[in-house]
Amino acid sequence: MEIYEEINDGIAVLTLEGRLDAVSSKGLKDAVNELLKKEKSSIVLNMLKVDFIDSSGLGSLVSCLKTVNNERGDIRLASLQDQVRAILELTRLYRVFQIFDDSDTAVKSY
Amino acid sequence: MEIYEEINDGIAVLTLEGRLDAVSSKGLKDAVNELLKKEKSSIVLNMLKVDFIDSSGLGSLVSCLKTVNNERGDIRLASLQDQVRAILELTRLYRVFQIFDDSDTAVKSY
Amino acid sequence: MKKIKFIIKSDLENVALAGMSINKLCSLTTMDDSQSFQMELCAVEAINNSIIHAYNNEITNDVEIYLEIADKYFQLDICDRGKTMDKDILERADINLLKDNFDNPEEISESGRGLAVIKDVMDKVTYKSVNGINRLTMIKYI
Amino acid sequence: MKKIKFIIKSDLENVALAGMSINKLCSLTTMDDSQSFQMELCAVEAINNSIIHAYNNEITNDVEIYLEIADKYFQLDICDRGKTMDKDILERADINLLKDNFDNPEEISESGRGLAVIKDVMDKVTYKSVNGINRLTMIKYI
Ligand SMILES: Nc1ncnc2c1ncn2[C@@H]1O[C@H](COP(=O)(O)OP(=O)(O)O)[C@@H](O)[C@H]1O
Ligand SMILES: Nc1ncnc2c1ncn2[C@@H]1O[C@H](COP(=O)(O)OP(=O)(O)O)[C@@H](O)[C@H]1O
Repeated sequence: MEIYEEINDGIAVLTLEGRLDAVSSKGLKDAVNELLKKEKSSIVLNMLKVDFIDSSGLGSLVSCLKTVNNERGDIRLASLQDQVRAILELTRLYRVFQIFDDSDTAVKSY
Repeated sequence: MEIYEEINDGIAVLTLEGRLDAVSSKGLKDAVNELLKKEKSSIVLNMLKVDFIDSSGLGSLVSCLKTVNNERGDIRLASLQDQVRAILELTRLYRVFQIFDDSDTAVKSY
Repeated sequence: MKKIKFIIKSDLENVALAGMSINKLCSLTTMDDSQSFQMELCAVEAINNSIIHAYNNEITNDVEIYLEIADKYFQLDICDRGKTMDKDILERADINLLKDNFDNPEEISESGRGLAVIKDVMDKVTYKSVNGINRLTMIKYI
Repeated sequence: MKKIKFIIKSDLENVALAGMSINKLCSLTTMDDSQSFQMELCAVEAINNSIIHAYNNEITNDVEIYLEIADKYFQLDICDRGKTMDKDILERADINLLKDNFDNPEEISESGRGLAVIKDVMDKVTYKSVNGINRLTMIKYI
């Protein structure tokens, strides 16, 4: 998976591309930890180009959420592909994440 | 592969869908032979939905061409996908077939 | 009926190769993109489990994946020769019983969803261990 | 480096399964759709040859396909245990030497293009038979 970092209106946006799975989940956690070091704890994940997610990927999202919550921040998800959204629904995890149609709306929600 | 038969301005159009390979090449020859039995030897193959062709598929095209030529007919190809066209070019077989951008133009060429 | 077998070394890097292939081969059936994604997901969950739990992440072992595409069903068998899973774990796995407290993110688990997802998506899931070969069989009727 | 092995029974019905998988897995490289199609084509040609020529269309044998995706190359090995091919055939195969007389369709061959296409598309093609296992190795540098 590729991860691109960008600051938008003071909010950190991580744009993810590819598969969020057992191979890439550590990379996501690392990227979020890097943001926290820079005191960026209000984070948006732009998932428009995430075309696969498995339970390890979901686990990494939960893990990141816990980490940023501890710093009084949040992780908000944007632009989920239908099938990725379906897995969040299947596992009820959509209940713990704020999910937005696009990255800009997610940024503005902060 | 699916093969659909249709008569358009008196010309027989076979619309092919799927893979033209070692499995399906006999089906194409059979369909052409059926047309010859009905004295339809001016034939257009609409290949818009042929997404794979291999050398057995090419062989079946050549075989059909020979068969209809013997009945003073012709096989004209229409709507080739880029990659299918590329294989006809690689093997120089585009030289023996009249190839048209779409099925209607191929029909009108008779 | 069409059949193919995939073999990968038990390295997580290889799992996507099998998963993507299986997704693509769903296009030979009447399954739509969403169902194909789910077949890939179940394959990946099961292969990950073999690598992580049965083989303890040692990358030198084989995971074998049998795919069978028939008119009426789509079958995946995931086989390993590692640690055998306690059958109760599979029986108990249930998407409706995941003990997540959604009001408190701290209490939400980071793992433990794989088998529950597989059982929810698939129509029939069985696990057998014969002669040291562990086999998770997943069937989807189409 | 990523690796996967496919095994199919020597039934032409199964060839598309390997071919489509290989095409899909090209998306893990920088290859475009047209190059991916060509990798599928070469795989299919070689597997067809093993089934038709090495196994004489008997459907009970195995064809093994090894796929290796590295940063700089894409490698396919097609293995059978059937009749060994005369190495000269591969050496002589050449897309520029196909003896078709395009002025007379009657003289155009209906077969005999597979190996020439493979050699044209791939960067390196070798054939070896060791201990009864015939192996066609095809490499594309990327
Ligand atoms: N193939 C397997 N071999 C051995 N144990 C397994 C296997 N699959 C699952 N398990 C056990 O079942 C548990 C639940 O698996 P699962 O629901 O996939 O969640 P997770 O893998 O995230 O823990 C695992 O933690 C492991 O103890
Ligand atoms: N895997 C193989 N095993 C044995 N003989 C083979 C094999 N592949 C090719 N051959 C021989 O080489 C010839 C040329 O093969 P090819 O160029 O693929 O064209 P075709 O298969 O259409 O004849 C075949 O007719 C066959 O005699």
